[in-house]
Amino acid sequence: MDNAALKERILGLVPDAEFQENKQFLTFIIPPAKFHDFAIILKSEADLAFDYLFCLSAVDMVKYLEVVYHLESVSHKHQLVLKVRTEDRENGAVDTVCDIWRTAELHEREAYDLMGIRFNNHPDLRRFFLEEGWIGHPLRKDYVDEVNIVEF
Amino acid sequence: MNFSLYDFTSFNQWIDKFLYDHLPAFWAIAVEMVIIGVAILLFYALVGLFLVYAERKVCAFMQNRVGPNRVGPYGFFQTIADFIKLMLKELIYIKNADQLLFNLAPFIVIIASFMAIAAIPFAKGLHAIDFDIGVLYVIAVSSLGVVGILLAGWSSNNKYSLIGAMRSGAQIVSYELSVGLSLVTIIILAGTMQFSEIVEGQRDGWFLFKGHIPAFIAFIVFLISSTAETNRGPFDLAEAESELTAGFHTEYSGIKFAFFFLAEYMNMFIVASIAATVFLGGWMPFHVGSWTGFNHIMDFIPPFVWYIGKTFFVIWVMMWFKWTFPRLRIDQLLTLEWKYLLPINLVNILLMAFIVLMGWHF
Amino acid sequence: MNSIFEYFADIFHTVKSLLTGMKVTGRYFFSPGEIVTQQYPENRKTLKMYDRFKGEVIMPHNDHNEHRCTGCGICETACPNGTIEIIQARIDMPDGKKKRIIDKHIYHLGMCTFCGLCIKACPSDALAWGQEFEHAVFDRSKLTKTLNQPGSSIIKDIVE
Amino acid sequence: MKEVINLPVKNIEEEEYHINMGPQHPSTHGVLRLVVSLQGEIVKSLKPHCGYIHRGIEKMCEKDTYPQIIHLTDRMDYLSAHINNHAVCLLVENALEVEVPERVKYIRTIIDELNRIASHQLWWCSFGMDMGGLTCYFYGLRDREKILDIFEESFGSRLLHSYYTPGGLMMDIHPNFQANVKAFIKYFRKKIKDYDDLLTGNVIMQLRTKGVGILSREDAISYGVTGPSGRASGFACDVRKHHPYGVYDKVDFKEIMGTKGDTFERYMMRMNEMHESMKIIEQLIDNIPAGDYSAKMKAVIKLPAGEYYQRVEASRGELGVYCISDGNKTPYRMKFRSPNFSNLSALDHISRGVKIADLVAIGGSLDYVIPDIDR
Repeated sequence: MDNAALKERILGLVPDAEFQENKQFLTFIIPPAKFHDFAIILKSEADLAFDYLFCLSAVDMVKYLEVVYHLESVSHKHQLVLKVRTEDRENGAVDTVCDIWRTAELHEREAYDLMGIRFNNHPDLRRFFLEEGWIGHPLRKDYVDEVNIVEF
Repeated sequence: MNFSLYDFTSFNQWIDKFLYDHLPAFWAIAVEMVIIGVAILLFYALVGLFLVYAERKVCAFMQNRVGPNRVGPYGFFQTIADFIKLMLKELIYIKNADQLLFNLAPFIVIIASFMAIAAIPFAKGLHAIDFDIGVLYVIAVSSLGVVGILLAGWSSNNKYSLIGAMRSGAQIVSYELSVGLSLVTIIILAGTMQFSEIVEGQRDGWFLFKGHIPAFIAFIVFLISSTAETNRGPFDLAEAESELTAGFHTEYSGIKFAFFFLAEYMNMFIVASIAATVFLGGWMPFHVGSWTGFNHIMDFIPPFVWYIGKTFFVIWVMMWFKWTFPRLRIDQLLTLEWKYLLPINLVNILLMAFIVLMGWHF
Repeated sequence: MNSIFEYFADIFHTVKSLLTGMKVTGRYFFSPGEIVTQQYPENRKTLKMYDRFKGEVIMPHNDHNEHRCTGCGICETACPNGTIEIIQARIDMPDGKKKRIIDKHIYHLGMCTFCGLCIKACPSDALAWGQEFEHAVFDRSKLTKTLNQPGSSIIKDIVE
Repeated sequence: MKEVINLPVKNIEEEEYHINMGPQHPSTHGVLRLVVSLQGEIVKSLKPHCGYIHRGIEKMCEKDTYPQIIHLTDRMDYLSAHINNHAVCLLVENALEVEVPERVKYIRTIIDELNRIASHQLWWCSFGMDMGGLTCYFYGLRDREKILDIFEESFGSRLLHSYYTPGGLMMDIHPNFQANVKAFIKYFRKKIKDYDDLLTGNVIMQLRTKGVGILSREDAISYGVTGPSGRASGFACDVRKHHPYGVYDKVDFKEIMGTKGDTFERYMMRMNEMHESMKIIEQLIDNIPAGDYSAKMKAVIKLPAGEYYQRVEASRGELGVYCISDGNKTPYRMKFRSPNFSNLSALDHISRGVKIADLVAIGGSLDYVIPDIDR
């Protein structure tokens, strides 16, 4: 499916998805409430078949936090980028997708650890790199750590 | 006194007579025991040190390396330096370990290997004790070492050690069978279990050649199973450094670790010397049928050299195994024993008995 | 019958594959010419590094104790991890103007990642790679080096 | 009256216990900690604990300019340092729409493939060591040394090169480069036979790896297992083939694919990839066009505001660089999708029910490099 057809298809599935201009990938911002059901459809529908989640990134956009999902269909070779935004910085949560794409399990733990995004229904949401009891989430823009960050 | 490199019997008798002439019988025996003990201890230490050096050099050459070359000429004193280092090292005290068993284990391992060496004939008249059940004794004693390994693994209070020890237990119990049965094959041919007579029986040809194919198969089986019995690669599952860090001796340090280390090499030496004695004619020179000239030249080489040469050849082959093959998994190890080596061995014994019965051997 | 045949075929293949492996190690055992180990401290005299070898950053000086560094500080900003510190000095020019020249070009070898950005960035080619590789010292402060030699001055024809 | 306490009766054969493999363990190839639940010697489950070598490269990238980021990517998967550099360089070049000279593309492709061979050589020797055959380690390192010598002569360093810059290369290749590479390929074609004799054909190795640690195609895709490990399961994930960069669209090479997805297939993938890499290098080495070794770039590189994603095929799988720029000279957010991170997530799944010795073999066949997981 080419990008134009894919765009129609996705807007048909989630009408309130917000299209975002991007040269490289077809990008949509999905409302968090509908995200999990939409993700299941993306993987299961035969003409979409987005079965390969090749990147999951967490981004601190200062006002809110954002999770970016890079998806590819191995059979159809089309790609898609989804973004899910939390309400605000502190108590935003996103539904987990690790029941759909297993690779998300560690990626979500990383995102939780370094960016502080909580994932609902994640089987084992603990810190991944940092020790338990670490205060703060280092990849956030407002993170200050006088002890460990070397300033040049 | 009439001393010769080719026959130590008269030398031994001379010492014996000398002691009995000058001392009461009890003290004479006591002094004899001390002399033998010291001699074996020295030999043990020297061979152990040399084998560690040899292994490092052999594996280095197989791996395109130079090996130890810093201490002494060609690094010859490297192992002595290592040994001094191990002696001086701190013995780490393990919390929650069973201290008695933990400290006892290395001694059991080393004593087991020490005892086995007593029955091995190094040259004519040069052995500590000449049993009529020598082969049985060596088999029995050499499997005592596993008790030490099990104790070490159990008492270390470490799961890696325990897994290693349990593997080692399963391994040695099963491979003991193959070692025993392959020796039985030769005992049928030799008709005796006394080492001196086994060697004497090979005056006109080694059992490896005398016994046709069954003897050859028995030799191969013995090589494989004795490598397994000494916990050496590719059967070093008890140590399995990439899986269990160091297996049963993970928690040992200093001289206690050195004991395990030394015992491993001595066990290798013992099984190699059994292989040399039973299959390759012990200290007997290599003779070919009626080539009198050739046989005379061979006779000229002292028996002790023959013995050492054969033993080290077998050791070299075992090192060659270790530095070539990847390690087996525990279930494959047991499969190899119970599905391949044991049936082959049993059939082999029948075959050998048949050959001996029909008088087809040389 | 077939399974018995397979049993022996198994043994045969096993032995064959093991012997193939032993052939490799055995061949190397008997060919000491293949040994690749370098006898390092012994071969120090003959050991020659490749001419592009990145040992450390140096500032070449000519025979008159002159270097090419103007002290502009581009290398300092190019460096990703603060390895280079430039300390400038002001001198009075004959025509009465003040001019900034380099006082000390401090190089923290312990922090250097040998990425080469400073050398690439330098507009006057004042920096170069040195061939020295035996950097081990007992005191970390010895890893902080001053690249311009004491009393050195800038080569006259360098213009900023 | 004494109260009788009924302790739950546990069947000792079903009792699980945990061992810590790592952070210091010979077969985790670095400071990875695996908490393994065992029942006897059977692995019931395992949990990876990472972060022992986490340096916060993504955070550091937010402070560094784009040329400076290159030297950080070296230190992720240090065994395929060039390929990591390539990812960032391509990201910057594609974002700025800079046309790099053909010469640069050729050189980069050759060096990437050399780097891939070197990485697979080190994988081979450490895999041999995991299996218990120590000799493999020295043969692998011996041959890898030849590649490192080529690298050292051309770029001055052996492991962490920082040779690529956005727009081109740090410096031109050494005049001896082509001759050395050709000599190396001739040498290595001879020596790789030793590898096959020593390990591939060895019956012990085959017994231990065939049918062990099977990863199905669906699971490989779902877990995002890429690179040789993913292709062993039949997941066509070679970025060089599907999203070509460099001059991969001009060379003829096969995407090595497996079907079974067991440890032995993963092993064979890498062995065959070494042959393919040599084929690629042979096609390119004599045809390097003349020209500049770098495109003209501005002194200060600023990416236009926006989002960029670049995928390359590192030696362990797909490396993705996700960059959000706000128009400054430093990125707003830099995310590395490292291949080992995703490959590690499948380890628990495929090693359930195998023996502890197989776990080591599976870990070796997944070929993880810990700094790449931790970043």
